[in-house]
Amino acid sequence: MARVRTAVRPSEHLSVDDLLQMYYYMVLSRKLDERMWILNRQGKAPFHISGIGHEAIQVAQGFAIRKGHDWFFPHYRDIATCLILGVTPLQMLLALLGKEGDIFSRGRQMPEHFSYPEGKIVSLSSPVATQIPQAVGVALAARLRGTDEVVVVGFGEGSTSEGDFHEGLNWAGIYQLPVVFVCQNNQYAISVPVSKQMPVENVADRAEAYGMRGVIVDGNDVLACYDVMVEAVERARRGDGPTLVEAKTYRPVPHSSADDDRSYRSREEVEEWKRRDPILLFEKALAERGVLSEEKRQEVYAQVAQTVEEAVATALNAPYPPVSSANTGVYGPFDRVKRSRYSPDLIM
Amino acid sequence: MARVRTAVRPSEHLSVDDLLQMYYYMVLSRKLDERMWILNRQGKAPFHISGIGHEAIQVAQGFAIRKGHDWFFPHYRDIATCLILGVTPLQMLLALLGKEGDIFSRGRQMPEHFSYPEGKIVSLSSPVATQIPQAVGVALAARLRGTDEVVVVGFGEGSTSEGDFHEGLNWAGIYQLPVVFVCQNNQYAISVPVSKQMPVENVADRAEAYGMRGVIVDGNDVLACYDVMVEAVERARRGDGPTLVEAKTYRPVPHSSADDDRSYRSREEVEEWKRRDPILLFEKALAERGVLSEEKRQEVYAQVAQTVEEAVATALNAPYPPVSSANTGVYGPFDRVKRSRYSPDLIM
Amino acid sequence: MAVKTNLEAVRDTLAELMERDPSILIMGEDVGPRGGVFQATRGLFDRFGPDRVIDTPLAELSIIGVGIGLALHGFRPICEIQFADFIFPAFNQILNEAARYRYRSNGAWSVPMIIRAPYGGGVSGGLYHSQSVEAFFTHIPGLYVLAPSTPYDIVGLLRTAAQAPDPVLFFEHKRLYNLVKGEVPETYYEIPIGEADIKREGSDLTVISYGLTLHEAIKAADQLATEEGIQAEVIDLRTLKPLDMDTIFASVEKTGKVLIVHEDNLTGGWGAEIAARIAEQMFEWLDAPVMRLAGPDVPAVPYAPPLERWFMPLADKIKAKMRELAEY
Amino acid sequence: MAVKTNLEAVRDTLAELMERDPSILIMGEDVGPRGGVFQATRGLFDRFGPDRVIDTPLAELSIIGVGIGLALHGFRPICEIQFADFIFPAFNQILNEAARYRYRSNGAWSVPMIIRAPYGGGVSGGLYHSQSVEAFFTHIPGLYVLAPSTPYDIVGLLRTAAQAPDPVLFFEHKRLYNLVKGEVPETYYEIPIGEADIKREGSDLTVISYGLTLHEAIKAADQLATEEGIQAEVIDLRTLKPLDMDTIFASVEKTGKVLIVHEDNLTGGWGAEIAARIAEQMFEWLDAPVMRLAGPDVPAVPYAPPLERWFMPLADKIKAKMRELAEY
Ligand SMILES: Cc1ncc(C[n+]2csc(CCOP(=O)(O)OP(=O)(O)O)c2C)c(N)n1
Ligand SMILES: Cc1ncc(C[n+]2csc(CCOP(=O)(O)OP(=O)(O)O)c2C)c(N)n1
Ligand SMILES: [Mg+2]
Ligand SMILES: [Mg+2]
Repeated sequence: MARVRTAVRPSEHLSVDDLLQMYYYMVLSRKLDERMWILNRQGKAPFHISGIGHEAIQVAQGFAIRKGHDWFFPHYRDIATCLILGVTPLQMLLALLGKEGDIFSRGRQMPEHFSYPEGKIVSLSSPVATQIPQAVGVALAARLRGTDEVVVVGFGEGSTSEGDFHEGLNWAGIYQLPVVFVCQNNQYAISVPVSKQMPVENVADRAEAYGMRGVIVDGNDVLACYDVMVEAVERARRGDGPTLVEAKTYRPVPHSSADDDRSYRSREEVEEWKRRDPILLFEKALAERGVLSEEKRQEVYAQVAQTVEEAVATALNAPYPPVSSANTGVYGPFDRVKRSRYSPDLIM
Repeated sequence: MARVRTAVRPSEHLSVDDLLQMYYYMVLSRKLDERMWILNRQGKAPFHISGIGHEAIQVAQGFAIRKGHDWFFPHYRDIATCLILGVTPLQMLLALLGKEGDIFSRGRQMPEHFSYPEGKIVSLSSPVATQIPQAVGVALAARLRGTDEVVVVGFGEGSTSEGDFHEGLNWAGIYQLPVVFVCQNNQYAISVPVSKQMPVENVADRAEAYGMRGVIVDGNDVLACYDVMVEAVERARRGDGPTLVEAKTYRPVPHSSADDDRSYRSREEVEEWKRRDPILLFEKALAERGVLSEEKRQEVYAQVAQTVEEAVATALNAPYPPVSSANTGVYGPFDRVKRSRYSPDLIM
Repeated sequence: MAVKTNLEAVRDTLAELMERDPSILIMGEDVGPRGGVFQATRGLFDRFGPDRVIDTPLAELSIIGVGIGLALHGFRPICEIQFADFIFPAFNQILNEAARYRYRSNGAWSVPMIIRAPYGGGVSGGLYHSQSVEAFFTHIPGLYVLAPSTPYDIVGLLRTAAQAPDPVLFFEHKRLYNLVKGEVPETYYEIPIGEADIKREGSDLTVISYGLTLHEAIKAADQLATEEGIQAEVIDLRTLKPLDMDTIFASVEKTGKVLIVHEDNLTGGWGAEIAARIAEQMFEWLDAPVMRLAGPDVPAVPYAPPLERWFMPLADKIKAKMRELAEY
Repeated sequence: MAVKTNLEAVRDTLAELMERDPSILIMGEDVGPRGGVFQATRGLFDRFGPDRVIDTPLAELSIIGVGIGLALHGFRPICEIQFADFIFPAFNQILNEAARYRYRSNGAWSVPMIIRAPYGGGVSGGLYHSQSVEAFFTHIPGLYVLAPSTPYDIVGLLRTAAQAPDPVLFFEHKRLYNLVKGEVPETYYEIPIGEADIKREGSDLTVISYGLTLHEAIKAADQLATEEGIQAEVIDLRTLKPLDMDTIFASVEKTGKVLIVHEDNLTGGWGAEIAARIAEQMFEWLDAPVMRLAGPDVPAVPYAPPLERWFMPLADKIKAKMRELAEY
């Protein structure tokens, strides 16, 4: 499916350790995610939106950027990437439950609205595509400051219909900024299929209209994704301009815990894609390379299971944020504001 | 400059009468426009925004559509097209001055905010590009009703940076609607040159991203424009989908009466383009075809001068709308609204 | 009489309107086979087909922009914005375009259309799936803004909205979709735009509300009557723009005391306009200051359950404020 | 002391800020070589170069969106929206993004930036070059909203705005750009956000305003004092959000009568919030109803000169309303 093959294949230079790390994060993300679904179904988590099936491109982008140096504006499905960049499973779960230790928002936002300044993961909101021009602004800032930071910004294919997508890519093209646009094209925006979303076959076909490279990659093949992402990131770093990467993938689960996908797609279609599950594919590739024994595989799963279960137990027992916390921090401290005795509209 | 040549050349079938009509409207629009500038400079008209230099594409589109049948969402420079579709010079001038007979808005909007239901010219606002998705909506309506109406929508190249452009063209592409997008690329959005507006050389290069044809035409060559417009309109009518037409042209005058263009472009550049004035070019072409004698030329100018001066005299003497008129028509009559005695917020 | 939920009232009325008026279209994200994320359009796609129930791209600006074009051509689109929080990409098309077409063209053009948007908190939606956005629209001349909160009112007002010659914002509180049940007569009826409804009679004080807080206000009023014998009159605005000042003023004449309650944050909320009008025009009738109870001035409702409860102006808070007013 | 116009005050202060703080950038349509359509940035491009004075594409959503990104990286962008009427394509980025970054991330991220927008009528701008849009922003928690109307206040507040840790809307009335002249001290000063200014002392009634109508209110007050001996106190809000209720309430305690004047249309305008607060908290001090005078509820200012005059709440209308209030 990858129509553009990268000339260089950085994935060939990945060490066994790197490969196993990538594998570990794919499994960790998947198992954590599945556990979050269960917590939701048990009535313990009001909401969940899932990265299942999207782990290949997510892990690839996480390994392609310089952790803590490059910037990341996530798509809400990017659980795997965020784990790689430093968010812990426990932090994910505390956010899921809206508990005190939710580092993303302290219980203000719905789950999967990531924010992690240490990993330069910028706070995500719900209105889709708004992050795209913002990411371009960070890339412009990097250019103006002369740093070699790269910005990666994620979104779904549905989000490309918004004006924000157009305006953001237009700027990035004009100034040839160091930004990589990563579209996880999972064929649906909730129920709306790609054919009703856009008149072109591929999101990447639009890159040319913005004077930039477009690359299509098999979004379920982590090594192919890694090659494409490394190339795009390093081009951006070298000053060779932005890239629009389209990772073709699929969402084998409902859109979110509030969705029921049976009304808009067949079970056959879902099963068909499950056969190309990114973890399955990667296990096969690793086995072929002789990197993953069955024993090692089981070890990873066991380690992940333990990590996740410990985190779940802690998260369930964690307190909620104090009610008083919600009434703070609309504005930052600023001593040049006159505080009026009667004014209710300024919550610092 | 026209990179796409039309296979068919409907302009070759234009009668002498048609050609002279086209010529007449070009001269009428130009002379009326020049007179409007003078009224502004005399302090009699608060504002004017001009179509000077853009008359070739404007006349072409006016002649390419079926008057009163096809729909027209104008660009604010489209004085010539509106004249062809039935707006009189007097009506233009009454709008310029905000007088009672302003059919566009009865003195509410600034000049050149056209509206003329008889000619299916839809009311234009000032925020650029908003008309684009609206035009697509009319085209969708035509499709749903099974009519063979075509919608032509105009805008400048600067306006293509707005999200509205992207969203509108995306819809038109998905449903392959009968709409022709006409971009008058006059190289500047006020002072901002194309190079700072977009990373591609041509607006039409973006058509492909919307699954539609893109055509570039010499916007100062009325017959070339006519060929391109007829082809695009008739394709749309046949159900063969939308076209993005880019007419390369130039604005030899300031952006509007409120602009001073000396800060952002050289006099040489302006003079260079004036040598390719669409009226000059058309006069040459007509003379070559033996259609326009010097005598006929003078006759047209004399007729236009008289028409314009008569209209100016009438417009200057026309009354303003009564003050009471401004306080009506925010809402249409609707008998199922309870009118409260004290409610000031519902002006019918 | 059929008993329906608010959601059923919306859905059944949409079907009825489409049946009766071929110019009505439904368009929005996931309104087609999915039936809308709240199921407000369930079954309509199968019944009326893809030409009349249109799954749009994920692009609110053009949902409204294309809707305007359809209206210009004589259709009456009912555009669904999936969550009111996501209406803002379309704000320019609503404010500068839909609301101004008639006035700017001196009546030559108009855009009759309905924009439906589920709004409000209490659903663990966090900052971006809980917003109350009505005050951004009630300020705009040229729009009708409706916010009915019972099945009866939804049916009656949606029928009327579908005949209005101008754009109508139709806000549906999503927490009430399945929470509220009520009787809907089989016989056809309409409710005029701009007519408030006294949902509970009383003579000690007047409470003005709409949406979820309307139901909470009724609950609070009932409790207060039982517990302390204070009789509050509860006015359901139903229509936010235009305001039914006649009904409001008549109640103020009777009670002399007013409390306005809404979920949207206090400062600059729609309650301000209501309070300002009462304060100006009923000055001599007031026995106490016009009070407001509203969401706190933070950016919408937080997600964590205790924080969400903190935000929402529910019955307990309303009752406390009513008591304060009664005792003034 | 230099005498400057409002426009010069803006321009000179922008230059001063850029000189002092390398993190400040200017971005907007035509702000570069053209110097802005009102010349508010004239000379800055030559002085500071294209990296700090950025001519943007014609795309407001991204002017703000890209500005947010710059702010996240530590720049302090000053984004110009060419006319306030054209701010709405960016409304989602302002409301859902800029205003909410801090709260939604529990303070981990913030976007200090200034959004400058010329607003208001009286310039033959018609419906789309005359709008007063402040009420859409004063309702939004997380924003500061400033609207200074004299050179002195513009300089002092722009300096403060350039240090604020959160987004600031900075509205400049375009009719006043060259109309108002005033003294600006050579020595450095700042004006705190949220501090109103009593522009004229008086004891008979209080007029609260900002923008063009502030100057008209002063004119009306002077005339009324001369003609009828009525002494009005005129408060210039300068900052719209947060409101300086201390100054307002102190004046109401003194006069017992309040008139609020703004150019934006009445219903749902910012005057409603001010009136509601006074009515609620100063109930016992009021000797007359809180009155409002504002633009009529039509979609902005018409173009034709007589219609434009009809719209604008200028001195004659203000004087009449002040007299009505004084006589109450
Ligand atoms: C502006 C806006 N409109 C609507 C929504 C509701 N919504 C949430 S996710 C979604 C679909 C997104 O599809 P896509 O971009 O393809 O991402 P995916 O969920 O498929 O990964 C929609 C419509 C939203 N969040 N924001
Ligand atoms: C949304 C919006 N932003 C800004 C403006 C101010 N403005 C009016 S015309 C114009 C330039 C338009 O350029 P272009 O689209 O190329 O058309 P041209 O005037 O060159 O024909 C600008 C910035 C506007 N009218 N609308
Ligand atoms: Mg998708
Ligand atoms: Mg142009």
